[in-house]
Amino acid sequence: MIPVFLILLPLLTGIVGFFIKEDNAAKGWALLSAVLTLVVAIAGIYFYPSIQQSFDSAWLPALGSRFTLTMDGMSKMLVLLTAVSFPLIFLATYKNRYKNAGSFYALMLLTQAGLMGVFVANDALLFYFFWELALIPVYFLCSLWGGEKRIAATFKFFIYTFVGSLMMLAGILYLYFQTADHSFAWQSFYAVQMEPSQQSLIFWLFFVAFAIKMPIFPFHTWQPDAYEQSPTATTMVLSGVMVKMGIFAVVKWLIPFFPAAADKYAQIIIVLSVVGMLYASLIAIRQDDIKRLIAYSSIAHIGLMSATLFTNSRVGLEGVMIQMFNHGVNVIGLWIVADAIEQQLGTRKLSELGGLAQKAPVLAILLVVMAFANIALPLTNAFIGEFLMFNGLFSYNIWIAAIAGISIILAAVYTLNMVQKVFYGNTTVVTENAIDISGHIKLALVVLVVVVIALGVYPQPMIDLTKDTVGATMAGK
Amino acid sequence: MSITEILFFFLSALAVFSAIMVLVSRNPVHSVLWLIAVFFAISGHYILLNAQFLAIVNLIVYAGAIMVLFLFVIMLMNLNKETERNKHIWMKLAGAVSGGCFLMVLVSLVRQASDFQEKTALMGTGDIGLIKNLGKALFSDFVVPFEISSVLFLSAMVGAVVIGKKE
Amino acid sequence: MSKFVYLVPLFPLIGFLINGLGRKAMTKSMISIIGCGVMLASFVVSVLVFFDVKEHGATVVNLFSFIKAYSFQVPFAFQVDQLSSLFLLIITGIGFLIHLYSAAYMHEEEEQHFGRYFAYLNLFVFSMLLLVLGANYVIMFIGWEGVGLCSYLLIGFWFKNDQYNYAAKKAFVMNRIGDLGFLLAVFWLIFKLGTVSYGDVFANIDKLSDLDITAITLLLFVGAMGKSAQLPLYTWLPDAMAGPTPVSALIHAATMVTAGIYMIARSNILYTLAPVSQTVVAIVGLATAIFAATIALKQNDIKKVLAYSTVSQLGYMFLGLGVGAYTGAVFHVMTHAFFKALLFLGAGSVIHAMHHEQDIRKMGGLKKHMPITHITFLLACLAIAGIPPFSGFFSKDEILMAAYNSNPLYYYVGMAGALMTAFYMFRLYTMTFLGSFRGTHEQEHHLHESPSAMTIPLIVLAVLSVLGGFVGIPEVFASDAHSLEHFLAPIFAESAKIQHGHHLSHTQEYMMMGVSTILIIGIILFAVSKFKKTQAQQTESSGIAKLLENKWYVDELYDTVIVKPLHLLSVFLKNIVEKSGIDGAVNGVGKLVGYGSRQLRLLQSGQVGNYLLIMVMIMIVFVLIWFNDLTIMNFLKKLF
Amino acid sequence: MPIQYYIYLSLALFSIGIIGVLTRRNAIIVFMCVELMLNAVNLLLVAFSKMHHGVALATDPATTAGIDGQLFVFFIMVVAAAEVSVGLAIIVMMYRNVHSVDINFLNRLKN
Amino acid sequence: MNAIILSALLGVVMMFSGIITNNKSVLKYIAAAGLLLLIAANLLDTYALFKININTHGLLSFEKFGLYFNTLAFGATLVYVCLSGSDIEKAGINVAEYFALIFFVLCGISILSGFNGLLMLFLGIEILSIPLYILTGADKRNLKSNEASLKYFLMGSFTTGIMLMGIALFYGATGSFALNAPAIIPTTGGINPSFLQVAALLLLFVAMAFKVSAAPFHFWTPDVYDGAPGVFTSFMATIVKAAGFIAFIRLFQSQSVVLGPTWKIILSFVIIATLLIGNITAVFQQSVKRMLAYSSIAQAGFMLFALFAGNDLAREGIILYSVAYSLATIGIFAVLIKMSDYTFDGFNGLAKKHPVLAFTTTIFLLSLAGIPLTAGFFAKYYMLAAVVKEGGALWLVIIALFFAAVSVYYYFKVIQAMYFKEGDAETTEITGAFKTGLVLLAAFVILIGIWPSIILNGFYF
Repeated sequence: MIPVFLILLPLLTGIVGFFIKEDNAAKGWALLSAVLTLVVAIAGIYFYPSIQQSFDSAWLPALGSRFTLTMDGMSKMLVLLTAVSFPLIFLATYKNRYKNAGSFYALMLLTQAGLMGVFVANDALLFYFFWELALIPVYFLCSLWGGEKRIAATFKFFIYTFVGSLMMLAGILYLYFQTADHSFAWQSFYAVQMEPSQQSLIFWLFFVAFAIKMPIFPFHTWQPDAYEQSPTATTMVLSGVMVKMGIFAVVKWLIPFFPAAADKYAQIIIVLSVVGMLYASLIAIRQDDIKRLIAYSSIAHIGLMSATLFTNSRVGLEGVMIQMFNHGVNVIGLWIVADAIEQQLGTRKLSELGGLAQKAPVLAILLVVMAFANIALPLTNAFIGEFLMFNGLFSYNIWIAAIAGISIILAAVYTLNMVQKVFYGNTTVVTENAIDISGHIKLALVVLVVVVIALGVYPQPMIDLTKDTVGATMAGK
Repeated sequence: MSITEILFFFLSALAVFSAIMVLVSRNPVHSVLWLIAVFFAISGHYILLNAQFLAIVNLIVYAGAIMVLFLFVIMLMNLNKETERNKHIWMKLAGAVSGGCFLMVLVSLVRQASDFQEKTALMGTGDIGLIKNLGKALFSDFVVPFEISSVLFLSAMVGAVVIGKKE
Repeated sequence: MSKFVYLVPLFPLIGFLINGLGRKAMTKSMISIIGCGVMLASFVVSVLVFFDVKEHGATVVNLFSFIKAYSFQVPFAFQVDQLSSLFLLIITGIGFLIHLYSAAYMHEEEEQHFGRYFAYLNLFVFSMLLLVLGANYVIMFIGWEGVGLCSYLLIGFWFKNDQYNYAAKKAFVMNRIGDLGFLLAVFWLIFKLGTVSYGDVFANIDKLSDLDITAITLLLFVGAMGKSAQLPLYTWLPDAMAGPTPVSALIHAATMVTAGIYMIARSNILYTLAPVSQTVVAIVGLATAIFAATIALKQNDIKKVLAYSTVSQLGYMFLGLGVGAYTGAVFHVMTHAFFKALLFLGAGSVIHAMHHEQDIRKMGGLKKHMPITHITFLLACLAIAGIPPFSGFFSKDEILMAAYNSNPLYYYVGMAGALMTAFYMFRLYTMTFLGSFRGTHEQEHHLHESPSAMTIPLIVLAVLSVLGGFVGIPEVFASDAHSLEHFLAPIFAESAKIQHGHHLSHTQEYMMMGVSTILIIGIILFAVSKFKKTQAQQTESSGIAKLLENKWYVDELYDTVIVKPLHLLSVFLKNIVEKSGIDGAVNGVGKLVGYGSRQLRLLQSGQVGNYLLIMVMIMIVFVLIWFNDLTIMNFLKKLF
Repeated sequence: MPIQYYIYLSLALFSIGIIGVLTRRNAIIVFMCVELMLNAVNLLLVAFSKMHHGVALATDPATTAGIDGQLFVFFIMVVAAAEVSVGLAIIVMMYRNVHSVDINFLNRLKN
Repeated sequence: MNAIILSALLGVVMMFSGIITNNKSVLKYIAAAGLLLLIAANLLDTYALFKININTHGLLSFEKFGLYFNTLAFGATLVYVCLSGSDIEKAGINVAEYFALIFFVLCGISILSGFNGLLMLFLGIEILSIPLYILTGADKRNLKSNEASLKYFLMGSFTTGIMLMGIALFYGATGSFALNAPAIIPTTGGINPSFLQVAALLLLFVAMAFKVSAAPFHFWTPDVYDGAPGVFTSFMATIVKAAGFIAFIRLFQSQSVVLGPTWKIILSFVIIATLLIGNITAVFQQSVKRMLAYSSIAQAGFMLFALFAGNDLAREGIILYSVAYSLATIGIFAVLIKMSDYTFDGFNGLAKKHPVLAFTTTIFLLSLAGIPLTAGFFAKYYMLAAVVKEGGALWLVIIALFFAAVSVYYYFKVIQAMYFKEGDAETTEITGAFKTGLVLLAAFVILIGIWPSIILNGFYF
């Protein structure tokens, strides 16, 4: 029952949210809903594992599709990430003003419902449904509350990802007719035995969909624009949680179904991902806009994950698992900082900022922690993930690992560049009258920092959580 | 060559010639008259095929009613002068070539189809074309479409009224 | 006692947390008491641990399981043995002294920055202790990166100055290049052995092929090059002098930069089994030693001279490691920590007195104003120059002798470097303390000896610099007097088994010592006399001197060869490839659709005739397609 | 008479109708050409009807096979009549508004 | 049979009610009541409760599929009448006659869903078409309406000619107008069907493709839909078109033996052309109405998949598609008719002024674009699934999906205009009932999007 609650709670509260006219009430309502979801998630996963973790009910009997929700380790972790992110996002952006706040928060909650659904769906059609459900509200969120060029950027994002999901739909359809019992159930898909030659096309259909979502080079160009133009709260969802959909899908829906094709094309994908890592890192070095910088940095990090996914390495896959969570936490932290700066100073241009460390020491310290988590400094959470992933990559090919490793250096370059330009040096015209962050942002960031450090020092709970998924995935190989 | 064949070829030649004249005539009134000639020729064919009822109906309905209606409209609009401007020559050529190709392609198809080798249309004999037989069939086997065609007329009538009524 | 070893890093961590979080609430004296207190506590525990180890030998203390993913696991464990306990002593001991010194030196800072400073410093010590204590390469790497972080934070401590920030960033990035090598080596180990714990790795070393060992050692050495500022990754260290002087003393002279030596000493067995790597280490070390020494000859910034000197001395240590004199290298780490820390602190004292003037051309004659600083500085100079019986003499001698054993050429080049060291150190000493004052009157008016919180560490370190060498008296003077060697013997036992030492005869050794000492004394006298009469006016140097003054233009070279092309590439990717290439392709599809739309619209001409014409044509085409096997074309040909 | 002759004739008339539709601009003439096409079809249907009747007659003298073809012609005429009434009404309506029956003139709606 | 007779009678009733009253709302209620009656009669027929039994001599056959389609078509018409009925007077004053014509069209639809021979097909199509020519030209003083009407008429009658030639050739080859008649003349090659029969089917195909506006026989569609009064475009583009598809499928499913493999090549050519022209050309339209015309071509491309696949899934799918597409389009047109400006700019800022209208329109547009949770998704899904099930044509599915993505572009332009652009979207008066109707319709669209079985189960129960 837990997964049903996790979907229904944000869905219903979201629908109610549309009718809340008063801005503060809407905010409170959304925060309440998000916190409740978090409580349900934590309680369901950690404290009452005896409550049913799956749900199954008839839906479309004629089609062989059932409303089946299950939670394996990876699902639990991502559910947890989703549940953790939303309260923090709402908290961090609590003071932001939105016209029609009710609709804004309602759409955010709908997005959450979609994300939850994606992570727990165990039926391909249902999965596709939630996949889209998560996308549509984001489209409206970005287009209605975004930056200047929001309409074009969001539209590009939407069409791009929509093309991807349609590809996936074609793949799902094809697989569906290959199943013995004409069913969309994960198990039925899994049982399909396909010729390697058959696998190839379908593999790519799926992969392109997921690659666009992640996004990996060269399918990434929607991403910086979308991140830049979206309202930051949405950007946090997009980069913190939504990109995980792609990785999640590769682990759950791609590799188990097409083991042969995954092996066959591993090299291409890994090379693409690694090229993407370096490419994005290099571009990030010259970005002047904080949001774009974080966007490219995110591409680089995702590149490492997607490369590792195909290395066929147990340790590497484990790294990907925990990195999914960690990247979410870290990138949300960075966005919160970016938003705090933008909200207060009205600019995101590095060239206009400087000297904030004098004016906002707390923000500076928290950002520095986040920045170092971003470059995977040991004892921050990202280190564990990247360390394990590089291990996987290394066992695949030494040279690829070495080349990918260059991104570690580049990450330091662009991240420190950002820290320096924003916080160090002398104040500028813009930052002269800056003040330190207020309580709610501080609270959100402190929570994140605690998570960052805690998981960096003691990552074992996360590793244990996702062990079963990794085992199952690798067992199929 | 039997008389039937002679008549056939004569009527065919007349029909084709008249049909061509319909579309080369500059004056719409002439076109109408040439079209009536075509109908007469076709009615001749019907008679040759021993379909007297259709031959008569053809003359009455087409030549007698429809074409008169056309003439009437043309007169009403005062179009009997050669007011029609020419289409662009290329369009004309393209139209003619397309039509020609259509003919040639279908003719070649018929030529190659072995289905109709040795098949003939019964001339002169066979009494299905007689009004008695047709009437019997029309009011027994074909009574449903017959009744339904009344709906067609009804709608055409309503339509004509709607269109023609002054507002 | 060893099981309480976790207290050693714990104290500084607590200090870091208290100072870091409560820095606004506390007064400066509270901050300094906490900062120094935790160090003292840590030092006391270290001493206890040291004696425990001395008595009971090495142990591994397991704290908790850090990463456990299937068969691969990394325990959070501490290696308590001779090597680490020695380093503990150096780190906590010198660390404590420098904390003490800092309390006075940084007193001008505001409370919160003062607290920040001590927090960073404590965090640094914590990281350094992790590095040293870690029982596997991953924990070492944690400390390894941690010290890099603190170095970054401390170099950029005065963050208002962009110059300093660049220096901090440069230090971090260059360290990262090395770290990548380190990481790859660790991955290699995991890939081959599935473990990173020292014990397991060294026990299973026979499972590694020669190629593996060579590659791993070389990669590890890349890490060491970054951290210990070896060619070609040394340029960050002189720039790191942007940080407060006590920081330079602690991090960029005494402790952090010796991490590379610690790491190689820790992995000595691997290196011993990889002669190629050893040669590389030796040559890089030697080259660095001599290269940095040449640069130091013409530097005018008091801290820069010391920085290059540090680079050079680190080079010696690597030379020692390269030729298999692991004990010698560690010995030199220790003595170097004493006298280099002393030199930096002395320089700090001078800078403090000179109101942050660092140009030695504007100093001179400080002898009479700052007697304690002067004396201790002189002692340190003598130690670094290698005058017997000061500590530097013993350690450097041990390395050079081993180098001679390995390859006499190493010795000669190393000796040349030593002579240069003596020259530039005494150039520095003379220009600072002797002669007449060349600064402004105002500066002269304010010259004063530093407060006791600063001089006491100087004195302590001076004593250590003078006497520290006696823990490693070479065999030539007294057999079995090298107590350090005995102490460290278990660490290097495996290597020692493999190494076949052929020793020089005693006479030869005496002769070499004598010659070198005489040469060094000669150089010192020459330097003192040459620079004693230095005048304030500056002359434009030329030729090789200019080259040296500009540090061989290495920074400029890097800038042209690496930094600028990288930025150009970045701009190229951002503006050309991303915008016009990939995004262009994506937008191109959209544009194509738009173009198609505008063209296809024209098909809808509004003319019924055209519509019907197209319909008829398509109809004909359909017939032709459908009956293409009926050879309509053939028929048509016949028709005409 | 061989059935092909009828087919050729009918197709010829039909194609002439098509050509007329494609080449003339006067809406009324175009419409007349459509009528010509319909008549060509009628002729063909009658011919086929007699052909099928002939085939069936060989075995069954009382057969009415082929009668449906002729009845179809009848219905085509019915429809044609209805179409003409509506079509001419539309043409007249058009003429009232623009004083022309030139179909090339109909190009307000395009693209 | 019930439906055919009753719809014709209702046409007459509407005609005469025009004499009694000229009050449009009364007429609207009469029409709605008539439609309810019609639905009831048809349902009685479906469940064999009450049947007018007339011996059609095999010319018509009423099986579940056709009758069920009738119900849906009448239901959609009811929705249409409820939403847009009061706007019919915008087209012209002869409201009663327009309703009468609509009922005649429904009569034609009932014939098309049950024809069993080419004669009834022909008659059905004519009964369907002739009222439409009139309705298109209903706005007599509007030159666009005139032009559309004449164009439609000329092209329609030309196509009738083509179709009749096809029927004649078919008759020649088979000796019958019945669909299931085998070629009586034995073929030379043994298995090869008669050439003339194939040629006949080709001509019939062209004619039917014209009726459902499949490219490249679609040219009338944009002009006619654009020129016709909005209310009638709505009717034509939805219910009538769906009926065309039903007839199309009825006609060609029975001929699958005759049609060789080349058939699929030609059909896929038509499908791709339809998708291409419909979608691509819609991109740059300025008028929403014209965009919807092109979009209806694009949707026809998807519906043609049913013909391509020709299996059970396709039969279910075409029903679902018809419903999903019709409801969404009727909804959009109902809103569009209320707008005073049919261009995209006319929709600017609608969300502020009439949030309900904007929201429901968004749902309809999402449905047309085939986004999950709306009816349109399952409609497209069934079409594609039917093709995939047949196997071997995955490439066609991928092409179709590409165009589905293109379609998002122009559908979302409307959403962008409504929500993201500033403007003063002027509308005529919006009543509460109208809003309620729209909301109910939108809810139904979403309901189908979640449980398509509520439509599909009609087949089985």
